Amino acid sequence: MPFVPHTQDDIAAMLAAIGAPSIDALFDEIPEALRIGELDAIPAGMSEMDVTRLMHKRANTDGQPLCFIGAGAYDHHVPAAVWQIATRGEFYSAYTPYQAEASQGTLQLLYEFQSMMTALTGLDASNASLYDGASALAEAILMAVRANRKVKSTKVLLPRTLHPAYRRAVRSIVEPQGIELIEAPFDPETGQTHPAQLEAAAGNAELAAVVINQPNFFGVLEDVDALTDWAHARNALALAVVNPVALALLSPPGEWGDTGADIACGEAQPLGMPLSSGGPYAGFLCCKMALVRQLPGRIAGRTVDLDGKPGFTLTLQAREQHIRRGKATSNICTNQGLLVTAATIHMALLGAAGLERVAAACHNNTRALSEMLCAIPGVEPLFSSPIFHEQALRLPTPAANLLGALAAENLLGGFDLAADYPELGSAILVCATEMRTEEEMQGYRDKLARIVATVDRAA
Amino acid sequence: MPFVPHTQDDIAAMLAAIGAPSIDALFDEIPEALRIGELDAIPAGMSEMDVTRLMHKRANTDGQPLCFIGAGAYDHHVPAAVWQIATRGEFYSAYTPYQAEASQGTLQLLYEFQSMMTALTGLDASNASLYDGASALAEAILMAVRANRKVKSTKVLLPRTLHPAYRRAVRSIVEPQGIELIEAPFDPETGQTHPAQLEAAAGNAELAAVVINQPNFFGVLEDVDALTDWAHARNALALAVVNPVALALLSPPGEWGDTGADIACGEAQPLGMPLSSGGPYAGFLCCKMALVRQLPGRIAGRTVDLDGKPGFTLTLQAREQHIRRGKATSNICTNQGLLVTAATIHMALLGAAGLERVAAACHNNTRALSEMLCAIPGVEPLFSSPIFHEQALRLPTPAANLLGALAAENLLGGFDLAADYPELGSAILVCATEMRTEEEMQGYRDKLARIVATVDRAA
Amino acid sequence: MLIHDQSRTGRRATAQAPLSSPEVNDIPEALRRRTAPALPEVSEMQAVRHYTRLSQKNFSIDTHFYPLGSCTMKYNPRACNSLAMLPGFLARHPMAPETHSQGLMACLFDLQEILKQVTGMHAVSLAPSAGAQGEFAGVAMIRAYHQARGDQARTEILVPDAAHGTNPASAVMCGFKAREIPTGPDGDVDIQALQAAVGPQTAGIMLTNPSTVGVFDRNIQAIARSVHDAGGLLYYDGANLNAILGKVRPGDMGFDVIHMNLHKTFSTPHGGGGPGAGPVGVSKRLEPYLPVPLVARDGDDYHWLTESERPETIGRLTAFGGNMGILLRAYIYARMLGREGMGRVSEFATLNANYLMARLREAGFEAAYPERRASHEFIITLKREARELGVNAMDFAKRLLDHGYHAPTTYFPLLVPECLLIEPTESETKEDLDGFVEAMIAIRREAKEDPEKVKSAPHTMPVRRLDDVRAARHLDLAWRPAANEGPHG
Amino acid sequence: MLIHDQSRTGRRATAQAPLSSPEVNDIPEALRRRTAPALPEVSEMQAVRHYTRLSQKNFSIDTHFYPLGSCTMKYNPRACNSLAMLPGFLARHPMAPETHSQGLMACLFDLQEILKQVTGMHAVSLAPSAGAQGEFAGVAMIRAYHQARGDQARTEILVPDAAHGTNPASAVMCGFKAREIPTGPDGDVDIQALQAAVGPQTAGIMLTNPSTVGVFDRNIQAIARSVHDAGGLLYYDGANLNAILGKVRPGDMGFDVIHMNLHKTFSTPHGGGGPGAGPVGVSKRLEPYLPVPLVARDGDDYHWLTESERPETIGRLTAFGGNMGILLRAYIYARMLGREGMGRVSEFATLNANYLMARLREAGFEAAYPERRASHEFIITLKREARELGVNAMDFAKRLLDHGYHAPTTYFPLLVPECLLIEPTESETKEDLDGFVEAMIAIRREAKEDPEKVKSAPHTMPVRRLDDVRAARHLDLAWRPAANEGPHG
Repeated sequence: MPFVPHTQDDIAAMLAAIGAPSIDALFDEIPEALRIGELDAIPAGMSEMDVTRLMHKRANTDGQPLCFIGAGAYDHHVPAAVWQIATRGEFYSAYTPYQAEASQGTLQLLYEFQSMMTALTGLDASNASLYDGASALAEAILMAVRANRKVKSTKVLLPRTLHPAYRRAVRSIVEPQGIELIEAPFDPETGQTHPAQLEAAAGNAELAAVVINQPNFFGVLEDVDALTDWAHARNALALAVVNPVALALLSPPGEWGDTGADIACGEAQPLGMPLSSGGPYAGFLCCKMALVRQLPGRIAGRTVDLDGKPGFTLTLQAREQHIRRGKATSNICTNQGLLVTAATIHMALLGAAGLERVAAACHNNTRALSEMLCAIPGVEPLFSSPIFHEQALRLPTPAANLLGALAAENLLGGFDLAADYPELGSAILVCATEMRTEEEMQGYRDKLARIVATVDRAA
Repeated sequence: MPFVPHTQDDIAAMLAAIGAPSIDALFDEIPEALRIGELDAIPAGMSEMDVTRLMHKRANTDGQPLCFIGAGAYDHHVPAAVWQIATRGEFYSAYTPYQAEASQGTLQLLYEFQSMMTALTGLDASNASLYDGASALAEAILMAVRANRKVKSTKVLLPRTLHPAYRRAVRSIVEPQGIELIEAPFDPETGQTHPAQLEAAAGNAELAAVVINQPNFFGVLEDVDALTDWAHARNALALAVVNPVALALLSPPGEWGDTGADIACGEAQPLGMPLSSGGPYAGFLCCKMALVRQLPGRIAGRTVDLDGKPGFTLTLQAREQHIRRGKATSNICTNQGLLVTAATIHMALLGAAGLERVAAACHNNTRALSEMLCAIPGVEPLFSSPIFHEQALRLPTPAANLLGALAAENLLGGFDLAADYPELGSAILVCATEMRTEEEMQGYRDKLARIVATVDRAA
Repeated sequence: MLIHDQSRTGRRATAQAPLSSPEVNDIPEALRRRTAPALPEVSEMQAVRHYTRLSQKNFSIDTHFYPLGSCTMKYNPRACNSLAMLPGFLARHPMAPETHSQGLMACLFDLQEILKQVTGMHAVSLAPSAGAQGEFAGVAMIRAYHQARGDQARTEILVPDAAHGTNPASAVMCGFKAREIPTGPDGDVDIQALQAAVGPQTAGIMLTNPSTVGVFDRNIQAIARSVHDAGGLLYYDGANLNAILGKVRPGDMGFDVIHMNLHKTFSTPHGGGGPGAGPVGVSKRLEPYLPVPLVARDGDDYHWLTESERPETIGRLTAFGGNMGILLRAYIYARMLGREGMGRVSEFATLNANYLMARLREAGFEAAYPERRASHEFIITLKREARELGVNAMDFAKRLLDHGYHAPTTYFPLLVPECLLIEPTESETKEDLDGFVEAMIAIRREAKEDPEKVKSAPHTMPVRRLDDVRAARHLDLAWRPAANEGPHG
Repeated sequence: MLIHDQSRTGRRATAQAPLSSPEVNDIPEALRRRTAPALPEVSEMQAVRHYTRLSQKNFSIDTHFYPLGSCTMKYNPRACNSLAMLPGFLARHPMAPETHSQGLMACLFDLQEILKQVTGMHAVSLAPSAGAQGEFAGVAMIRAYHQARGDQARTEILVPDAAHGTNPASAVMCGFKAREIPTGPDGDVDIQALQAAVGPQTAGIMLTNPSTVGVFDRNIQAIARSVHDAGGLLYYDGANLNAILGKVRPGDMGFDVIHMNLHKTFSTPHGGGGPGAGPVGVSKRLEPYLPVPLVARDGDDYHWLTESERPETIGRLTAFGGNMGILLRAYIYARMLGREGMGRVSEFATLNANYLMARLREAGFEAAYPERRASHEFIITLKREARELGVNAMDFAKRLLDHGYHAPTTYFPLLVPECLLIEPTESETKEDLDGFVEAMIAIRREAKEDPEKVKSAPHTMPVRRLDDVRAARHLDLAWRPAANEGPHG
C-alpha cells in the first residue's frame, strides 16, 4: 500500500475504536447504487523504480532541441541553489500560511518577494503572485475596472502588440464580467503603438484602463512615457505589462510618464523558473498604494507579535474569497508559492547588477544573432525600432517550412508570427538569451543559410 | 569575486582594524623568495552557467551504457527521497559532530546506522563507516591482528576468491605494518574455498585472522559455517566480508558456525549509493562487543544530558588519532558521513522486507540472464555451486573481444576475469540487478549471440 | 532579519551572472532605467543560509502532522518531484512544436484518461492552474452552455452555505448571482430549501460532496434530479475528491462538470500556497466548451487541440496552457497508486478521519455531526470549551503548534461555531493521530489549569501571536531602502 | 525518537521495493537467514519526516557561522553538488571501460593538472579518499623511496607537537616511529630541537605550514635544508592549504610530498564527517610510487595508469580508485575560481582571520601568538578567563551555540591551554565576524554576572550538555529490538 502506513493491527484497532465492522462500512451512507467497482481502465500500480524508468523514457523522447524561441518564456540560467532550496520539504510541502506563527518562513519570503517586485516595478505594493503573466493581466484589468473612480467604464484598451496568448487568456477571463476589450493597432513600420493609434482605436469611448507593454510582443520598445500620459489624460489607469529581467535595464512602470503607471504586471518566469513546458510559472501584480485594496491575491504584511517583535502575516484578507465570498476582489485562492520561493532566491542571488548583466547579455546575444541571420539573403528585420532581447525577422520563404526544417535538425528557430499576425507575411520572432553561445548562434545561421539556399535552388 | 562577500568598504575597514596597509601585507611573514605570481597554467574563472555547460558536456560524453557489471558495485534503485534529504544543507554542509549538542541530527543518524548495520550483520557493534569496502577490510585485518589475544601472529589468511581490487588495496594498506597475507586457493570446480584449502595454504602457521567472503567474488556461496569453525579451531578470528543487500537473504556473520564471525565488514554502496564511477562509497565494519575497543573509526553512542534526556555523542574517542595520536587504532579521521546519511535513509525506506525483495529480484534476474546467455553455444556457467546475484560464465572466444564488441553497442556485458584469474580462461562475471528488465536481458542475449556467431563465422 | 538587511553595496554572488558586463548602446536613454532597483546585494552563501534558515521556520508535511481540513495535506512523494524535473521536461519551451513534445504530451494524455476514469466524466481538460481557476472554467462552461441554447434567463448559481468561498466568488466572476442554500441540521443540504430555490433562473448548483462539514450528502441523487429538472447544471467542487477516490464518481452522481485539486487528491506539493492544478471534467454536453489546450491521440501521435479545433471553447486560461510540472507530478503519483491504490486513498483517509473523530469524542470533544460518518474530514466544535473555559478554537489552534501539530482549519465552514475542521489524510499513522488526541486533551487540561497559557499561545514558535489588526491598518507590504521605518528597522 | 521507535510490524514504504515478492529457491537453506534483520518498518512519509526533522537539529555551514579551526568550513557551492550528480557521472560503473569514461577522466586529468599548479608539485594522484589516507599514502611513498635505495636505517618520522593527530598515527601505520619536535614560543618549529633530532634515522618530517597554531613557519627553508641534508624527505600536511592558495607553493618550499584536503581548500562538502578526498602531490623522485589509479592523456584520449604501468606504486587504497564524486565537486569549484580566484581564497581567508583576531584582542581576549600575523586561523587562549572566572574554553564553546555560532575548535593544538582555534574562512562577511565578537564579549560578561549560565550551557539546543563519561562507560552503540533498555527505552 504505497503511501498508506497502516498495519493490519492498526486497522483492526481503529475499526474497533470507531465501532465499525470494516472499512467498507465507513462508506455506508453513500447510496449503494453509486458505488463503483474496479477502475479497470486505469493501469496497475507501479513501483518508484518502474515509474522512474517510464518517466526517463518519456523525458528523453524528444531530445533537447537548441532553443531560439522567446515569445514570453525565456531560457535563462537558474542558479543551482534556487531549486535545491525551493524544494526543501519545509517550503515544498507547506501550505498557505494560515497559521502565521508556524509559517514565518513562507511569510517572510513572500514579503521579500513583494519588496523585490516593487523595487523592480517602481510601484508601492505587490501581491504574492498569481497563476501566470496572462492571468495576472486579466486580474489587473478587472482590478483597474473596479478601481477607476474617475471613469465608470468597462472598456479597456489593449494593444495588438500584446502577446497573442495573453490577449486570448485575458478575453476568456474578463469577458464573462462584461469587460469590453478594444484592440489598438500598431505602426507597421516601427512595430510600435503610438498615442495616435490608441486614439483611433478608442474613439470617444471612456476607458477604464489602457494596457501598455514594454517591450511589446515583437521585442520592440514602446514610448511608454507618451502612452502613460495619454492614458492618464483620458482618465484611464495605465496598466503596464513588463518583463522583470528587462526592468533591470528599462525604466520602471512607476516612473513612466508624468506620474507613473498605476498597475504593473507580468510573467515572473524569467526569475528562476525553468521553461518547464509552459508552467508552473508565476504572475506578478504591483500597484500604487491607493489601489491596494483592489489588489487581488494573497498579500503578506509585516507587523509585530505580542512582544513587539517583528513578524509577518497575511493581510488585507477582507479582500479575499474565503472572507468576502461572492464580493471578493477575485476568486483566487492559491498563489504560485513555490515559484515565488524560487524567484525570491533567484533575485537575491542575482541582485540588481546580476539581473542587469543577464538582461544586457540576452539583448546583445539577440542583436548578434539577428545580425548573423540578416546576412542571409532575404532575411531582414521586420521593424525599424529599438528592441529588447527579442527580434522580429522577415524570412524569404514561408516561416513554417523553414522552422520545420530547422526542427528536423533539432533546433527551434523562433516563433512563427503567421497565425497571429498574417498581415506581416513570413515572419518570426527570435531570441538568444545569455545561455546561447556564439557557436550555437553561428550554427543556427549556418543551418538557416543552408536551408534557405536549398529552398531557393528548389524554387 | 565568487564566494567572497567583501565590499571595498569592508576591506578598508578591516585593514584599518588590523592596522595593515594592504591585504598583501598580511602575508609579510612569508619569505619573499617563496611568493608566486600568476598561476598562468590554470584556466580563468568561469561563471556557474559556463561551468554548467562544460559539465553537462562532459557528463554526456560517454552515453549511458546498459550495465551488466556487478563485481563489487551494484546498480540498485535508489529512492528519490534518499538524496533529496541527504543533500539538505544541514547534513551536507555540517562537519564531524564535535559539538554534540549542535549535531544531534548527524549523531542520531549515525547511531541509527550502527543499529541497522548490527541488525544486518548480527553483530554487537558497528562504527560510523570507513572509506569503502576494501579499506574497511584492511582496517578489519589490522584490528584483528591487534585484537587476537590467543595468537600472537601477524599472518592473515585470505581467499583468492576475494575481490581482486580488495586484495590489492588491503595489501597496500596493511603490509607497511608487517602484516603477512596468505592467499588460499579455490576449488576450480565449485569456485568455493573449502577448509581443506585453507589448511593447505596456511600449513602450520599461526593465524591472527581468516577472511571469509559471502558471496565470494564469483558470486559463489561459501560454506561459511565450516570456514568460521575452522578459523576458530585455529584460534584465528573469523572476519566476514559481506554484501549488505545479500544479508537480507543470507545468514548473518554473527550466526556463522558455532559462535559466529568476530568481525564483519563490506561495502555499503548497495544501500542507496549510485554507482558514481566508483565513489564516494562507504565501508562498514561491525564486531562483537568484546572487540569494540579495537574498532577503528568514529562511533556514536547514546547517553543522557544534564536533565537525563537521551542524546547522542561520539564515544570511545580514546581510540582515535586526535586523542591517542601515534597510539591510535587507526589514522582515520573522517568517515563517509554523507553516504551513511544516504544509507540510513535508504535502509529506513526499504526495511528488511524491501531489501529482501531487492535481493531476490537481483538474484533471480541474474539467474534468468545466465540461463539466457547459456543458451548461446559455447557459453556456460564456470562453477557448479549455488550463487547469489553474480554469475561467472565461460565464453567461447576471448572475453575482451566480446566485451569490446558489446561496449561498441553501448552495453557493458560484464567483468573480464582474465587479468585476475588467467587460469580460468575466457570468463566473465555478469550481474543483472533488479533494475534490469526482461527486455534488456533479452537484448543482451541477442547481441551476444550475434557477436559470437559472427566470430564463429570469421574463425 | 530580512535579506535586505544583509545587503551591502557592491556585494555580489559573482558566479551567478555573466562574468563580463556587456555594454548596451542601442536602447534610447529615455527608456532606460536611471537608478538600479533596490534588490539585495548579498553573497551566494548569505542567500543560501538565509533561505535555508527561513525554511526552518515553517511547519510542513515533511516535518509535521498538518491536519488542515479541506486541504488534504498528505505526503508528497519525493519521486514526483525529481521525475517531473527531468531536463527533458524542464528544458522544453512551451512553444516547442508537437514533433518535439511527444513525451510530455503522452503523460498529459494519459493523465486526462486517468482523471476521466476516476471521476466518471466524459472529457477532461488539464488547463486550469488551480482549483479556483477550475471553478471559473466550470461555471464559464455552464454559462456557455446556456448561452449556446439561447437560455439567457439563467442568472443564478446556487451555493450551499457550507461551500468554499471560491464557489460564490467564481460564480460572480462569471457574471452570475450566487444564491445561498442552507445546510440542514444533519449536515446534508436542506433539500426543501433547495427545491424552493431552483427555477428557470437557475443556471446551476455548485456542490462539494462530501461537503465541507465532512459528510457525504445522502440526497445527492435527489438534488441532481431537482436541479436537472429545473434545467440547471450541477457543478462538483472536487476539493474533497480524496474522500471518495475509487469509491464513487461525480459523473455517476449526476454532475455535469467537476474540477479536481491535484494538489490535494493527487498529492502535488502545496508549495507554501501553490502552484496547484485544477483540471476540469465534463459530461458530454459540455465537452465543446472545455478550456484549451487539450491533448488528443491519433495512433501513436499526440497533438494539441486549441481554439481552431475547438471553436466553442471558453478559451485559454493562461498563456501557455497550464501548470505542466504539477500535472506531471500528479501523473507520476497516479501511476504509482494505480487502479488499486486509488480506492485505498479514500479508504484510509476515511478510516483515519473516523478513528480520530471517535477518539476525540471519546475524550469528550463534541463532533458537529455526531450521528454521521465522517468522510475524510470532520468537524469538532469547541463552543462548550469557549463558553466554560473562555478558550476558543483559535486558542486551541495556536496551542497545538506548541505541541508540535499544525492546527486544523479554524472557523470554517462558517456555520459551525468554534469549529475545527480536521483532515488527517491517509498517510498519517495511528500513532500520530493518537498523539494529536493526547495534545487536544492536554490543551483542554491546560485551559482549565492555566488558561492564560493557552490564550497567549503559541510560546515556542519563532514569533508569538501576531497583530493582524495592525498589519491591516498600518500597511507594511514591502521593504523600502530609505524609509525602512517598520517595526523591523 | 529513533526511527526504530516508529517501526510497526508489517508497515512498508511500498513503492520503494519491487512490487512482487519473488521466490528464491536455489539457495541452500543452511545459508539462508532465519530471522529478518531488525530494520525499522516505516512508511515513506515517516522516513522523510524523521530525517528531515533530524537534519534540522544540526548546525551547518548552510545555517550557521561555523569557525571550526583547521576544518575550513567555507561555503560549499550548490552547483558543485548538482553538477557532480549528473546522471552521466552517477550512473557510470567503476569498471566501465575507458572508451566509456572519457568525460569523467577529462575532469580528473584537468584536476590533477590544477592541483599540480597550485601546489608546485611534479605529479598528483587523486586516489586517497581523505586527508588521513593521503597522509598514509605520502608516508608510504617516503618509505618506498628509502627502501628502493636500500636505506633501511630510516625508521623515524619527525612530527611537531602542534601537528594533527593523524600525522603520528599515519607514520605509525607505515611502520615508522613518530618523534615529536617542540614548537617554539613564537609559534615556529623549534629549529634547534629539530636540528638536534635529524640524523641518519630520519625518514622524513611531517609539517603543516601554516601550522595548526595559525602562523606561517618563517624558517621553512632552513627546516627543509636541514631535513634534506640529513637524507630525509619533507611531507606537507595540506590541511591548511587554504591559507596560502595561490600565494606560496609547498613544492617551492621544498616539500617532497603533500596531501590536500579537498573538503577544506576545495570546498567539497563535509557531509557530517565525510566523505573527503586527499589527493597527494609529489616531487619528481617520488613519482614512481604514487598510488594508483592515475589519469594520463594521450592526444585527446585519456587512459588509466594502474599497477601494470606503475610497477613501483605503493598500490591501490580503495577498491575503485577514489571518491570520484568529491573530486568532481572540487574540479567544478576550481573551475569557477579560476586562476584569479585561487589567490583570493587565501587573501580573504587571511583578512578575515586577522580582522577577527584584531577585534577579539581589542575586546580584551588573549591571542596565543599576538606578535604574529594570523594565517587563515588563529588561537585565542582563555586561560585568564578560566583562572579568574572559572569558565573554561569548553564553556565558551557551548555557550556560543546558544548565541547562534558553532564553536571554534577547542583544546587543539594541545600545547596552548584553554585554547580556541578559530578559522572564519573567506566566505563569511564582516558583519558575521562582528557578531561573533559581540557574542564572545557577551559570554564573558555572562561569565562574570552569571557564571552558572555559561558553565551549564548550552540551553537552547535540542539537548543540554551530554554525559560523555557515561557514553564511554555504559556503551549503548546500537538499538536492540528486545533489550532496548537504554535511557531512551
